This record gives sequence, C-alpha cells and structure tokens, in this order.
Amino acid sequence: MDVTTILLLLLIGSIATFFAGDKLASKVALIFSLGALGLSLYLLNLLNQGANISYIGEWMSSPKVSLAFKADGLSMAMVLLTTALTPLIVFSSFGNSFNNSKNFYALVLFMSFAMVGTFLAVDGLLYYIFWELALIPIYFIALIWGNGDAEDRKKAVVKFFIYTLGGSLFMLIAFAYLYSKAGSFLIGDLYQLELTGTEEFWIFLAFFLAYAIKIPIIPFHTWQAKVYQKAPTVGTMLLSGIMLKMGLYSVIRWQLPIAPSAAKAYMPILIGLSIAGVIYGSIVALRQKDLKKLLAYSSLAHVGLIAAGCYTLTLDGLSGVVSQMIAHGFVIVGLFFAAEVIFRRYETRTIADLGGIRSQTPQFTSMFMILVLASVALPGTFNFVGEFTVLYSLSQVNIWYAVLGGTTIILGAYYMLKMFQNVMLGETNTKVFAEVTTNEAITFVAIIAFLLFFGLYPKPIVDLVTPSLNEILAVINK
Amino acid sequence: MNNILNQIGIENYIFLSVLLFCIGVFGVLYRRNAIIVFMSIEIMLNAVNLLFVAFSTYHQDAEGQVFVFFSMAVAAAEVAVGLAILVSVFRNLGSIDIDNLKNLKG
Amino acid sequence: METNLALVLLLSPFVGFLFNIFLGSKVSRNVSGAIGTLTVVVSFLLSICFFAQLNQNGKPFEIALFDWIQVSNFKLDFGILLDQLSLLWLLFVTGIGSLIHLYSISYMHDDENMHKFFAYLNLFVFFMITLVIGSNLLVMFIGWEGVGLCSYLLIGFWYKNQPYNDAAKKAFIMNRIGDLGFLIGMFIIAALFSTLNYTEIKIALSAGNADSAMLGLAALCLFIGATGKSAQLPLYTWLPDAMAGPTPVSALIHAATMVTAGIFMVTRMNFLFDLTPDIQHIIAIVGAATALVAASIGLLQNDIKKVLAYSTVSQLGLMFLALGLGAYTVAVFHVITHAFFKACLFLGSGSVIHGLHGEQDMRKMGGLRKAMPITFWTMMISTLAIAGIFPFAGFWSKDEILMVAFEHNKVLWVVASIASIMTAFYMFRLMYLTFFKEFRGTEEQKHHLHESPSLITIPLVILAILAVIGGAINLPGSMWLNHFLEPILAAKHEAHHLGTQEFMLMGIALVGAIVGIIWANAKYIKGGFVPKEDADISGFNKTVYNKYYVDEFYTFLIVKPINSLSNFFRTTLEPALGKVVFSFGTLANGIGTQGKKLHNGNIGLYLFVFVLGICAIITYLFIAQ
Amino acid sequence: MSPILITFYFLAAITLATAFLTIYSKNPIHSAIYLVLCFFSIAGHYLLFNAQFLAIVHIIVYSGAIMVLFLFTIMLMNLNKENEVHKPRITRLGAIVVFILMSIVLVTIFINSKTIMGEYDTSGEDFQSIKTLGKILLNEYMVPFEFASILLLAAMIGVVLLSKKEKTEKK
Repeated sequence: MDVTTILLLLLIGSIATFFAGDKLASKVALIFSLGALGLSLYLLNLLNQGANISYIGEWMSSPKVSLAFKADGLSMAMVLLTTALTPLIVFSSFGNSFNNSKNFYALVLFMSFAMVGTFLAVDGLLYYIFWELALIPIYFIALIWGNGDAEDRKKAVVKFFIYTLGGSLFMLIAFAYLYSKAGSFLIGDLYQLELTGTEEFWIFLAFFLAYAIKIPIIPFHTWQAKVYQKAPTVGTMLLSGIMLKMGLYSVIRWQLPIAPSAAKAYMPILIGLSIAGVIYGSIVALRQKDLKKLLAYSSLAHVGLIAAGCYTLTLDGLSGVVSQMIAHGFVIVGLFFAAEVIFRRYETRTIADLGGIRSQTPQFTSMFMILVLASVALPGTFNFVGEFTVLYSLSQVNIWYAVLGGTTIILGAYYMLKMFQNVMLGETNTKVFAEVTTNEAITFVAIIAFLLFFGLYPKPIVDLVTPSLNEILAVINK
Repeated sequence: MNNILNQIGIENYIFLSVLLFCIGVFGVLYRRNAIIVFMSIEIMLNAVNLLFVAFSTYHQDAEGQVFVFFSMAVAAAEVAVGLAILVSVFRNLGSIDIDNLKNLKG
Repeated sequence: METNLALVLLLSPFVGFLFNIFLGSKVSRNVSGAIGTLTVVVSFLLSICFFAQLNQNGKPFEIALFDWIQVSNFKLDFGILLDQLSLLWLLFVTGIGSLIHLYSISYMHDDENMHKFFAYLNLFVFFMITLVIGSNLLVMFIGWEGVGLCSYLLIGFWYKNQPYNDAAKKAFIMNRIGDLGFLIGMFIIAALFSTLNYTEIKIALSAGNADSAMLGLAALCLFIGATGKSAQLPLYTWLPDAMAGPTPVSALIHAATMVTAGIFMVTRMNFLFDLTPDIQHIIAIVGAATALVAASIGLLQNDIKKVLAYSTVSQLGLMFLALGLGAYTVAVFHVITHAFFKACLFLGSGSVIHGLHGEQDMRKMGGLRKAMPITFWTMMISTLAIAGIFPFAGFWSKDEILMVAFEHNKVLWVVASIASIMTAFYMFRLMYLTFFKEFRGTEEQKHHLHESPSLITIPLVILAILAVIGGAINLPGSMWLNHFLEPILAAKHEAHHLGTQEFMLMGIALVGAIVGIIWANAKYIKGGFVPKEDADISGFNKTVYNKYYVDEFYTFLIVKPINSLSNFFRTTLEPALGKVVFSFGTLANGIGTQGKKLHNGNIGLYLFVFVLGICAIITYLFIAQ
Repeated sequence: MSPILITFYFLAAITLATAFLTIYSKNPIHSAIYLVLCFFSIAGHYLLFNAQFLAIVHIIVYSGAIMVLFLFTIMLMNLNKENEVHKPRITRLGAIVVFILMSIVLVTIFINSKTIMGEYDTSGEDFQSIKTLGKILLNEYMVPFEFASILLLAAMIGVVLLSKKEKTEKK
C-alpha cells in the first residue's frame, strides 16, 4: 500500500465520472473523492505507524527520470488538504447544474489528481509535469463553465494560463540546469548539490518567478482577481483553496532547500515583498465592488503573510505556514461558497446590490459570520493558530516585520466586517432570501467544525509536519 | 590495380565538385523558371554524387558508391514527383515562374 | 474535583450560549432569559466557593488543561490560574453579570431576538472569564479578542440600523489596533523569556538579566493593547459610539467589565511594568490626559448614555493614572467601586430610556423624579458615589488615586482633581436635567411615564447598596484589599497612615466635588438652563460638543487616506500592473507582426537567405574547429 | 601530363561548361540538352574511376529517364519560347555575389582540410565491380534496397495522383 493508490483512485475516478453520464457524474465524483479522502486518512495512519508508503519506480533512463512519490508529514498534510477539500467542493456544487456535467466533474477530479501528484512527487521532472498538468483542467473549468461575458472571461483565463505557464518555464530551465549538474532529478540528489553563489541566485530566481506567479506575490498577482471573479465558484475554490498552496508548498519543498544561501541573502527583500502584498491586498480589498473580487484580494493578503512565513526559514515560520495554508484553504472555500449561496438566490455578487439578508436567514448569517471571523483570525479558530505562529516567527526575525505583517489583523477586520455589514446587515432586503438548504448547511458545518476543532487542538497537524520540516531545515542550514 | 587518383589527385575532383555545386546554387538563385531551377538542383545533386564516388575510390571502399546508388533512386523519385507538382502548378496558374508562387506568405 | 469545578465555572456561560443560540428560538422568552441568567449565577456561586477556599488557605489554584500552540522554543497550554486577582475580577464580573442578565430579562422582553441577546451576553461572560482566569497571556488573548467580538455583536445588535453597525465595526477595529500591540508585546516577551506563563515570566524577570530596552518596548506594546480595550487616548473614540448597543450591554461591557480588561492586564503584568519606569510615566500621563479630555467632553453632551460613556472613559483614565504611578491596588479598588456605581448608573439610564420608550436626549427629559422614584434614588446614590461624596464608595477609591497622585506628581494631581470636579458637575447636570424641573417631552410620553418593573429595579437597588458600602473593602483603616492582593502585588505602597496631609487632601477632594455640584445646581436648578439645540451651539462649546473633532480628525488622517489609497490602487495601480504584464504579450505580438513581413512568400528571397545561412553555418563550424 | 589527366581536364571542362550553359540558356529546351551533355560527362568521370556500374546506372537514370521527363514536361507546358522575364538586376547581382561567396567558402574549407587526408593507397581488392556491388547491395543493404523500391512505388502513385486532372472543380 503506497501513496500511488490515491493518485490512481483519483485518476480512475476522473475517468469513471466521465463515463458515468451527466446525471450521475456529480455523485460518482463525490464517491471517488470521498474514497480518496478515506484512503489518504488510512495512509496517514500507516505513516504514523512508521510504515513506508513511498513509491519509487523507474520511468525514463535518459534523461534519468523516476516515478518517485515520497510521503512525509508535509506532503501528507497537503494531500489531506486536497483530498478533504475536493469532496467538499464537489458537494458544494450540488446546488448548481452544469452543462456537460460529466466533463466538469471529471476535470475537477483530474485536477485533484494532478495536485496530489504535485504534492507527492519528489522527482523534479515528474513534479514539473504534475505542476503543469494541474493547470489544464482549471483552464477549461474557468473557460467553459465560468460566468460573465465570454470574451472578457476568455481574456482573463488565457492571461492566467499563459502567465503561470510562462513563470513555470523558468522553473523548467532551473531543473534542466540542476539536472546537468546532478545527473538526476531526484530531490535528494538536488539537495546535495554544491552550487556557487551565482548559480544559486539564478536558480532561486527561476523558482521564485514560477512560485511568485502561482502564489501570487505582488506584483505578480494581476491574473488573480479577474480569474477568481470569472471562474465558476468550484473553480475559484480549487484555485484559492488548493492550487495556490502548490506554490507555497513548493517554496518549502523545492526552492528553499535547493538554494538556501540565496534565500538567506535575499530574506529581507522576500519578506518585504510578501508583507507589501499583505498590506496592498488588504487595501485594495477595501473598495472592491464585487464580492468574489474582494475575497480574491483578501486571499492575496493572507497568502502574502504565509509567504512571508516561508521565507523566515525558521521552524515556527514553516509550521505556521502549513497550519495557515490548511486553515486558509478551508476558510476561503467556505467564504467563496457563501458568495455562491448568495448568488444562487440573488443572482448578483455586487456588494452594493446586497444587504438586509441577516433578518431573513439567521442560520446562514451565523455560519457566514463565523467564516468571516475565522478569516480575520479570531483566537479559537485554526487561522489564529497559523497567523499567530507566522507572526511570531516574523517577530523573531525582526519585530517590525511582525508589526507590518500584523496590520493584516486590523485591515483584515476592516474590509471583512465592512463587507459583512454591506452584504448581510441593514434593513430587510425586499427580495426573499431562502434559508440555506441541508446540503449547503452540511458544507458550512463541515468547514466550521474543522476550523474550530483544530483551532483549539492544532497539535495533530503540527506534530505531523514538524519532523519533515525539521529535515528540510536541516538541509537549508547545512 | 592502380589508384586513378595517383594521376589526377583528389583536389581536382573536390574543386570540380565545388564549382559544379556552386553553379547549381547560382542557377537556383538566378533563374525564375521553375524547371531550370529544378535542373540546377539536379546539378547540385550530381556534384555531390561525383564527390562521393571520388572519395569512394580514395578510400577504396564501395560504401560511397552504394550511397550514390540510393541517392540516384531518391533523385529519380524526387524528379518525378517534383515535375508532377510543376505540371499541376502550371495547370492552375498557367505559369511556372517561381516569383508567382507567393501563397506561402505569412 | 477542583479542575472540574473550575471547568464548570468557565463553561457554564458557554452552555448558556449554546442553548440560547440553538434552542433559544424554540423556547419562550422567559425560559431563554432564565437559562442565560442561571448559567452566569452558577459561575458566580462557584467563584464565591473558590474565593472562600482561597481566603482560607491562600494558595492559588493553577492547572494546565491541554497543549495548544507549540512553537520552537516553548509550548503554550490552555491553563487556568485562580489566584487573588483573577478571583476578585471573577467575583464582580459574574456578580454584576448576573444582575445585568436579570435586568435584561425585563429590558429586552419585547425584542424579537431576545434569545440571541442572551446568547451573546453569555458568550461575553464566557470570554470574560477566559480572559480573567487564563494562566498565560495567550489564553488572556483569546478572551481579549473574544470579548471584543461579543462587544461587536452586541453593539450591532440592532443590525438593521447601519449607523449602529458602523459603531460596532469601529469598536472592533479600534480594539484590533490595540490587539496588534498586545500581540507584539507577547512576541517580545516570548522571545525574551521563552514563555508566556505569568508565574514563569515573573521568575524569569526576577533573574533580572533582560534587555531593558526590549522590556520597555514590550511594556509599551502591552499598554497599547490596554488603550484599545480600555478606551484610552488615542483609541478611546469607539466607546462613546458603542452606546448604540442595548443599555444592559453598555452597563456590562462598556462600563463594568470589558473595558477594565486593560487594567486587569496591566495589573497582571505589574512585575513587568515595575521594571520599566519610563512606560509607567507614559501610562500615568495618558491616563490623566484621558481623564481630563473625556471629562471635558462629558460636560456638554446631551445624550444620557454618551455622558455616562465619557464619564467611563474619564474614570478609566483615573485608574490608568493610578496604574502608571505603581498603585495597582488603588486602581483595582477603583475598578471595583466604579463597576458598582457605573453599572447602576447605566442600568438606571436604561430604566429611564425604557420608561420613555427609547428617548435618550436629556433635553427631552426632566421631572422624572416623581414618576420613577426607585430609579431616581438609586441613580442619585450612584451619582454621589461617582462624584466622590463622603462616605460613598467612590469617595474612598477616588481619594486614594488623588492621594497617590499628590505624592508623586503635583501636576497630575491637579489634572486629576480638575477631572473629578468636572465629573461632579456633569453627573449632577445629568441628574438635574433628567429628574428635576418639568417634563420636556411630548404629551404622549408623559402619559406613559411609569416606574420600571421589579426585575429592573431589583438590580438597581442591589447595585446602589453596593455603591454605598463598596468602599468598605479598602477603607484607609483596614486596607483589606491591599492585604488580599499582597501575594500578587508585592506591596510597594504601604498603607497610608492617616496624617494631617491625608485628611487635608480628602477635604480638598470633597470640597472640589461639592463645588462641582453647586456649580451644576446653580446652572440647571436655579438658572433653569436647558442645553441649546445642536444648531445653536457655537464657539468653543461647539468644539467640545463635537468631541474636539477627534473622530473627524481620525477620519481625515487615517480612514480617508486609506480609502483613497485603495481607490488609487484599484483604479490606477492594478490596471497599470496588468498592463505591464500584458506588455510582454504585446511585445510578442509586435515581433510576430514585424516577422510576418519577412514571410512575403517570395521563394527567391527564401532561397537567398537559405544559402547565406548555409554559408554562415559552414563558416562557423569551420572556424569553431 | 598523363593522358588520364588530360581526359580529366577535358571532361571537367565539358561538365562545367555545359552546367553553366544549362543555367544560362534562355530556351528551356537548350537547357535540357546541355544538361544531358553534363550528365554524360559526369558518367565519363565515373568511367574514369572505373565505376562501371554507376556510370551505366547514371546514364540510364539521369540521361535516360530523368531527362526524358524533363523534356516531356517542357514540351507539355509549351515552354520552348524564350519568354522568361529576367529577375530584377539586384537579384541577379545578388546571385552572382552569393555564388562567389559560396565558392570561396567551400574552396577555402577544402583547402584547409587537406592536411587531414592521407596518401592515395591501393588496396588491390576489387571493390567496385558490378559483381561486388551487387553482393553488397543485396546483403548488407538489403533492407534499404527494398525501401528504395517502395519509395519509387510511392512516388509513382503520387505522381499519378498529382498529375490527374481534378474533376471536382468542374462540378
């Protein structure tokens, strides 16, 4: 039993969904994604018992590429994030009807497959293939099932596709160079490379371009808001909940250990840029008129803080980053789902057209409120654990980083509460807002329960990732 | 058996081939008539064949000649197809002036 | 056993919250209110038990429940610490909390969302207890943010009114500014001592090898946190706006309990502040300035609750003055007495508002003495207490603050005294305008004037009694509070021996208060003066009436720039960045367009280039060899 | 000057001259005839090397088959008029320049590469008689030989398809 079974299950699920036909597609997708969740939990259990669930096989001899999937705590945490969010995302879309839903759900599962592959692969080229593979389904999801004017959408999505693809090419170049030095793509061999300062700088820069665009760190974020707005909510959830974590995960797994001295040398710039993203994203979010765009910029701000945590190169920073990644993944999916719930009833996402919903739907209000509060990192939610640890690690590097990064708790509260006030509160809206359905409520409750539970007891996740982060830090500090 | 090159020298053949080849190139560039251009290509092909045979003798090895044999086979096929294309071009355009063939424009 | 009891003490209000939020709409209003009240009473009773136990054996009760957040150099657990300080706070938080819950059953009876009100109120008590009984700073921070959240929820309780929501949002964000300070302070402390546990910090500090500059910074950051929560300069502006919430909320959260969290925190960390005299100076100055500024604004306010709000800010300023002077016990003493009489005043004003069906403008009140005798008398007692009249509770505590100030710094003493005189004036102004002379409201309101039901008056009476006798806990002779808190606050301040100077100071304070009362009496009773309409106010009065335009100043200085920056980013910078990215695409397109011209379809040209290319390649290969 | 050398110069002169005239003649028919002469002279060179098999194949394929094709095509298109418009002067000048450049490049390179070549040796073995070549072709080069036939077959089919008159257009 090794981790490839998850990959296989998702791939088979994707194919099965495609052949299940339009009527059954969503249910088949849900079953397979739940299966993947169960399987990854089982594998996690095996890992905790000390079993070897990695898989290394031959693939190509020249260039020497192997099918290497390694599962340590960090990878498993990210895989679990993916496999836990996928059924949620699939389930959350039960209230929508899509044309050609078999293609749609097959693409969703396929994307999940590619993302899990990215998190597991430890062979550079294999990782790169999965990394790019994940881009293809989201391109079609956003392009075909998106909303708004088709021309506008096409422009935004194509820009996103080419932009991220262009960034990744630099990463490919870096891998090619590393291969020429090491004669192998395996991560262990790449870790052991002795690179000169100049080489490290260029490799770091190449990785940085790929990841900064994917994460996104300002000023590489321009694709984000439009795509989030135009993509269908499922696509937005996949993008913001999981896909941008691919970038952050890769920073930890690939960029920092391969080019550690560059990371150390440019730490102030990197942290500065990330924190600038925090403040910039928060400020831009203040005056957004579209609910999804506002959430997109809030995501930009939060991810900026996470990236800053990555570049502190401390154990606290990295473990905080993992917690915050998972927490943010859940909360942003929840928030986008709330936007979707509103859209299903009011057919609009313009904040100015909303308001006065609270009096009609107490349940939805409470759940939305909790998600908003989690997003502003109220103590007791998992986000607080992550944000606290990240800010703490920043303060260890330099107290001013923590002060500047900490503005997120002020500005974040400002724009989120302003949004909540304009969307939910005020005189009762003239349009009827139906209370959430059971399906919708289940999605919300699952997310909220997760956030609150780990907010009070984050130990399992921290314990899971700490050993692997220590290994990576050992490589960084060697 | 005497090596013929003892009396002529490989250089002479090289120069001959080079000149022949360059004449072919010149023809390709100089003329507009597609048939003449085609002939120039044949000349270039022959120049190369000649060199092959010369070196085959130089090395006292048959490989070169075998290669020439195949290249002749290919040349025959190529000429047949090329001329057929020319015929069909002529049929459609009424001319085989290569300056008229501008449909490849990007 | 003790652990379980402590957990019950903590979780009982939370159970009330869960009940009310999930089942509150299904049971009747009275049941929901009763459950809400009962859960708090349970906590109160348990607090008494613990208090009695502690009084007996003097040993604080500390327990770590489970590991929470783990960072590289230390672990944070979810710990409970029940010592003298936290139990003192627990007693009055749960005690006054119970009374106010009781009061709310009647006060909120007609509100459609009554069960939610009780849910939030219970949640508030839960978080307040968490804040108080945590054994480390981070658990305090949970409560700290949690009470901020409840404050947000309760200020915006009438959510259909957008200005109320604005006030709620403002309160939350102002608090968060302070919270950031708190967080940073925690980070510094954690970096210095690798722990956030109070006892461990204290031990580490007594080793005395910490960098004093960093300690100062940590203390300053924590104090910034306190200014946010306790509404001190420059972050006080949210508290008057917070009066948008229902009156019991103002009484509980914005007068008696939550706003004293800052004082609790500074007292908790007294060992840290004692080591940083510079920061103590800052605290004292900020406290005195706040007392004066808020009192002066209070002089001219016409909204009955706003007057009380500014009075609260001013009194909190006095407490911080005491803290800054190192007189922690005095501050705690004033916190407790203030909790009694200010809660009583707020509840009384709530009773008035209830009687007038929501009218809050004092210009439209007057002559209510006869219609609402109990409310009048209880409020009168509390007013005397807050004005500092012998022998009411406020006299003792305020007098101690003034005495401490006199000992340390005469300027601060003068400022504090002026603030006290102003307090006496505006409080009696409030009483005169509300209860004396003729009724100035509409006929219909006059017709409906009535005393509030007993559920409202009973808490008033209890609180009034406490306002009378509350001073007893720390009378200059016995100094019970000082002794009780001695294990926590290494008694720097020996009890004052009652000498001539002390009696003189008491006399001056008393005279000052009486001057304030006479001044108010002369103006509003004898002069029959009624404040003018908003439009008619002019000159300096207008500046004061408009709160020195501080809100406008903040809007102009911070909110507007951020918003216009946001607009600038959104409309200018974002598209510009987008264009930069797009320019790569445009560049590629341009190369394509130009390159297209080379492909003109001229085979001759292609051949030329081809041959030249061959020449070049051959030459290159040859030279390269 | 040995007779062989004189023969070589004679043949070389014919080759170059006829090649040049092929390109230079304005009448395509003349070009074709010069080309035939050129091919014959090249066959002569082959004979000079004693490569009888190639010489004969060359004459059959080039002078026979290919030239016939050329001539047929020229006749078919009725191109025996000297009506070709010359390219612009600049192009012709360019062609000459490129011709010279190419010659110089190639000649220089061959001259410089001469040092690598060794002595002319005589192995004494028979390496180019028809018998030997036949053996080599049908043993070592069996597969390519067969492929060559397939190529020719394919070319044949292609030519038939290409030169067939398209009927679809008329419909």
